[in-house]
Amino acid sequence: MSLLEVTDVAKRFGGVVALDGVTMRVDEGEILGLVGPNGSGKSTLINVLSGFYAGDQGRVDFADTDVTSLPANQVAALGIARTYQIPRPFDTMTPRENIAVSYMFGQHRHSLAEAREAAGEWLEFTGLGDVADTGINELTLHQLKFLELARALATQPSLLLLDEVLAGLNPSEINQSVEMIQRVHARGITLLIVEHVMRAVMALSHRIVVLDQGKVIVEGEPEQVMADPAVIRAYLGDRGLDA
Amino acid sequence: MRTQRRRRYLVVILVLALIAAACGGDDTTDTTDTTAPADTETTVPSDTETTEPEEMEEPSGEPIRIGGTLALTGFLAATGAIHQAVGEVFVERLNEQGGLLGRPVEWVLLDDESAPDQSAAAYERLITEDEVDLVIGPYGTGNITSAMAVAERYGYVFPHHTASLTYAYNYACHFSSWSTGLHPNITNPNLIYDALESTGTPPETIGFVVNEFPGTMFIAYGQDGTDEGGAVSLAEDRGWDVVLDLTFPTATSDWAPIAAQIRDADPDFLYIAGLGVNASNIITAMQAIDYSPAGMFSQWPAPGPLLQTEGADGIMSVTIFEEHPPFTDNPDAVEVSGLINDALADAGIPYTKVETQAAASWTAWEYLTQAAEGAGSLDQQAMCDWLLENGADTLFQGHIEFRPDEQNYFEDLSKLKQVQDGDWWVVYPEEFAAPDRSLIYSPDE
Amino acid sequence: MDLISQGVVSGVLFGGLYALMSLGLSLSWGALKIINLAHFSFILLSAYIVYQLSVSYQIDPLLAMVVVVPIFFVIGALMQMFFHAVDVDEFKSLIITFGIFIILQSLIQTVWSADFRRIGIELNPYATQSISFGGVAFPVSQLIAFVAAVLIAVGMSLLLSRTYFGKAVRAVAQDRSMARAYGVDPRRVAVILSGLATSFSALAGLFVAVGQSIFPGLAVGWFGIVFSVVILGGLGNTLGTLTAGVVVGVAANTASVTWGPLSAPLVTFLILIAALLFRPEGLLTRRSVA
Amino acid sequence: MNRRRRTLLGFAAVAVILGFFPAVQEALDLPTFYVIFLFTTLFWVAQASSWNILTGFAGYFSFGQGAWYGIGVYAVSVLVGKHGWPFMAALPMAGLLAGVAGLLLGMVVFRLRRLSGEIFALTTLAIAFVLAALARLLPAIDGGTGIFMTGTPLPEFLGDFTTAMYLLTLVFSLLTVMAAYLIQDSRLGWGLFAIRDDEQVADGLGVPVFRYKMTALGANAFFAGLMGGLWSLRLGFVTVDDVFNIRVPLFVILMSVLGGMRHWMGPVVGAVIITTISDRLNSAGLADVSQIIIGALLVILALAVREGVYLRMRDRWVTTAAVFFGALALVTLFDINGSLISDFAYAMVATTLAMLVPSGVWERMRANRGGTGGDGPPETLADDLTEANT
Repeated sequence: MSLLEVTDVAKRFGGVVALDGVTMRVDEGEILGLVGPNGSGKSTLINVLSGFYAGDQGRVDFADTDVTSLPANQVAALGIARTYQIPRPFDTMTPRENIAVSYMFGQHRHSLAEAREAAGEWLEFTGLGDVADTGINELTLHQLKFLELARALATQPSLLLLDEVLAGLNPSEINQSVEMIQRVHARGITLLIVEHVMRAVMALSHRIVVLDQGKVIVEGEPEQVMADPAVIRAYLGDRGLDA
Repeated sequence: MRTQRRRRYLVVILVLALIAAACGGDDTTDTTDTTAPADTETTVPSDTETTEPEEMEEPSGEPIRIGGTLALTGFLAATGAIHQAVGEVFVERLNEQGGLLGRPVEWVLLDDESAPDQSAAAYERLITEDEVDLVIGPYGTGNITSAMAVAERYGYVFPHHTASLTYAYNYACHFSSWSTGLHPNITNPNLIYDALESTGTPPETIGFVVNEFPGTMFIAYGQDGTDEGGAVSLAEDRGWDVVLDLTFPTATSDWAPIAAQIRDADPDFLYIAGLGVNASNIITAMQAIDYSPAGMFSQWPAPGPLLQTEGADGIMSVTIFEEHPPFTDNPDAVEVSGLINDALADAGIPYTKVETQAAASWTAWEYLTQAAEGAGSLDQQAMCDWLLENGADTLFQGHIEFRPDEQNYFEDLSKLKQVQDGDWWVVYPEEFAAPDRSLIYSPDE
Repeated sequence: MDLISQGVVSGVLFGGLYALMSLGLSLSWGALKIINLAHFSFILLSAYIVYQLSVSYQIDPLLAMVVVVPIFFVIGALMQMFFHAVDVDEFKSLIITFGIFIILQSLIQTVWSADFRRIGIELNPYATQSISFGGVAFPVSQLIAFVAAVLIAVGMSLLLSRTYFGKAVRAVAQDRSMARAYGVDPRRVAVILSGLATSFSALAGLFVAVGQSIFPGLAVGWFGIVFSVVILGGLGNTLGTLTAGVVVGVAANTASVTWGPLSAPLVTFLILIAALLFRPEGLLTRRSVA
Repeated sequence: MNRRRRTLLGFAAVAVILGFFPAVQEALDLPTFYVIFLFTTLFWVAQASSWNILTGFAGYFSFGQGAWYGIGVYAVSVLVGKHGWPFMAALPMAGLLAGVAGLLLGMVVFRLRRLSGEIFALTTLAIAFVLAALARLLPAIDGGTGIFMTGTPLPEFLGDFTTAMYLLTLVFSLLTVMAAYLIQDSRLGWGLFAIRDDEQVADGLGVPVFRYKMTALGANAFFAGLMGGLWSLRLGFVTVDDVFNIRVPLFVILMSVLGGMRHWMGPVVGAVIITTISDRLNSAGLADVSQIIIGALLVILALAVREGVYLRMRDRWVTTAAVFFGALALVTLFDINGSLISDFAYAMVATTLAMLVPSGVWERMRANRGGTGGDGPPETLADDLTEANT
């Protein structure tokens, strides 16, 4: 059954139409890949789902609750967590503190005391144990991306929105991350991943939704989606078909 | 990286500067604020000749320490500086003339930053930590009020120069040296109105612009809550038509609208219940729109700027002393005025003549020293009683008898002064008027 | 009627002075991200220098312009270099310039004493001259200040919108690194701009010295009005600042003549709060430098 | 024994020790001024701590301290001076009115998404101006005549005026500091830190940003107002110019920046150092110099010690203790200046200067000396968290 229902959601910025009546769903326990060329509205959709933007029309239901007009923190409290394409850690805090804070809030409230073990656990999980108490400025991009992930996981979400976790990583780091994402999924967390790295998306996703110019153009199994002419057109323009 | 290093150097330099400043501070400690006898010998050049020093035996023994604060910084500092200069002259001269009770005198002066709570704290320290022998009041109504509360708590005789809210002070041993009387809100306006009527052509219409400052509000509208006096109602009592009554905020920067309203009302006489440079700013603004009223009075102006203000000629104000006969008939007054003029000049204060502020300041010091000499001791109660018993003989204001039944105030000794030919002259009452000077006022032309 | 029209005229003219006092702050804040509280003591310092020149060397206060403007250009430039030497964000700049403000204030008091100063009548004919049309008078000094404000505001907005320097400034204002990519040296641009901004405050100081008595306490009194004008005008938007100055001037004046002087500050600051809450980007919808 | 209980016991201890100070002062007959000096310091400790709850914890820079303080002062002055309320009845109103005013402001400004940090700062500045203008305009508040508070009776059992002022200031400042501590050592505090670092991310992690910011602003205004109400007695004669000026906002900023805005102890340390030093400079007749030094301090600190001296002191506790007590011993031994306060002032100056040594230099020195003092970059509050439950 579906965990997240997106019905006819639209979002305009001034004249620009970022989302134009998007309707899609994320099923409980699946990994859904959200792909599309630049400016197709993927990030906007993530922002709408996580409650940062209020959609101009349409409705979003999560676990049978209408979350359309909820502020981000209430959406988070219901169990939707997200990461940021460009890592945004709390830079006056150590990684441990970063994670502890999100554990205190997130889906369930926890005390400062409980936050500590939890932090340890997620540091462990993402392999950040040895940088746990250093300054943020000493972390590599790779580590920062993992911190993003750890912080999102610490909110104990039932749905996790991953916004280009792989962007800017080298092949070996990508493999590491892919394997990590699978482990996250193994913990029973439903995932919606926005990605450019097709190889990874194909490997991870059970289903793929293709977004173009704010519309869902195709939805389905990875292979069939990738074979779809509309998708090829969207990515390569018409030339793609002749080739 | 480079900014890193640069920053480090910068920090080091600034730190050194800080240390320097701090240390520099400590050295000057004993010299800046206290006129210790040790250095008076060295710092007594020419003045000594004028004041027959040979009669004076050097003061000796433990110095008597007189504590007080003044607004050396903050929004009252302009006038605070005058009181500082005068006080230094007084103490220096006192030491030259044998000190107090034969002992040298030190003035422990602190800055209250124009803040009443600072003032209160400072007096607490002066009395309980520095254990000064005597205290003298600060400048500014708020500061005087909070300082007086402290003085009262420790039973110190409390002479003060310039507290405008006379009705508020009930301490048995406070002595105001600003001879406004207990009811300046009645006596002050009446002085001016009598003067105007003495010209035979009193105004028919009068306008008021009032600085929203406790002292000036008190003069203009009488005591808060009571309906006694106040310049406005007293003018009405004389049947004059009050055509304008404006209150402006203390921190006014744009005077044009006030000037415009004055021009619009066009009173025969303009009563500016203002302070500092209010009057000169208002006059400038009126000039800027081609207007000058037939006559003007300004309550407590800084005298200097008005002389530099075009269109201020003929403006009146109140004073208790001016540097001309009959006030200067007493040679000592002349000599002291000279000393004060120099001191004010040295302090970089542009207008160096002795008038209300300086005179009141000097008088307060006289209260204190005469009380000590009179009582023959530094016992506060004895000093207080002696003052209440004998009053004080002051250089600038003559003999003063304090009236316990009037909260130690006495008659209003204010005189009316006027700017004529680019200088201030007392013009009323006649017996105090400067030689061949008289009030110039005629609303008709 | 006569009263109101005079009120409006004085308001417009005085608005010019307000604008002049605000332009520098608006520019350095909008374009350089420096909230320069020292700006206020710069205005005061310049006023004192003009006063001193007139007293010591009988220099006509308006001529003093040729002395103070360059001096303060240099001061502004140096200050910006200092800020570069120690990279600052807005918050830091606020604290640091607050420190500089305090230091300058007490230095001014040490040098000129806390007492009131005023340029003598004979040297300062401008204070009280005025031209009058049908019962409404136009004070000369304010007229000059107003003209100066207009010239600077228009000049700067042309400079910023039409010239290469202007492009450079906008580039710097939006994104330092991008500016560098376009081959602009953000530092030189910033230094020049800061110099200009400070020299405007010098000019403002000059007209303050001409128009009224000066004393150290004056500077603090300017905070409210100047910030109102800067915010109303929109950060870095010189034309906006001019308009805002006039709006505030007229509002305060008309309020003062209709409800009495006590209402003027209230009206001014209510306008400010309204602006802060509903138009933080400034009165004019024109895009500002920032 | 856990950290919180330890700290709270510490508060109790401080309360007891300070509570008995007036008695001690009587017994040893130390100058009464020491009592006054102490409660002046406590007043600033409370002001700075309350300001820091909003600005230091939540990162919203506020010039509003003067406004909240002013509301407190006038609430009490009007109720007592004009309506004859007993002081102790009026005092709570000072805190409540200021708190409500703070919440009202928050309701407006925190709803506006586009409101950037410095716009918030200027709004708080403007609020102070408006309140001043109102107080001038309305005779019901002031109307320019000022209000006399001298001779306001205080409850008998508190002893004479000075002792009473001292005890009241002590109680309220301890409450303020404890509030700051409890906030920092809780979800609320960490939520605020998150907001300070990146409000949107905090929001996305489930931090109830609006409610938390309101709480911080409300607490700030409440405690500032309460202290203001108390201080109306200190002013004696209350006027708009004395109450609504930049002194209070200036000093709380300075104190918190000096001490450090990221830890509840920062403003406390800052307030103690500033009040002591400026008091002594002033008593040395160096008011003007003290202004210049304060200005210089602001500049230096903003550049050199971002995290404030407290976190450095904690990080370099060995040096701190050594320098402080060393200097104290020296000045007392050679009796450079009779007064106890002066001795402390010297010690504090020495310690502060020691803290000004830039971290980089410090790390190297420590490396050479094979390490003294704590560990980790002073920026982190790590041990607060790690010890939170040990």
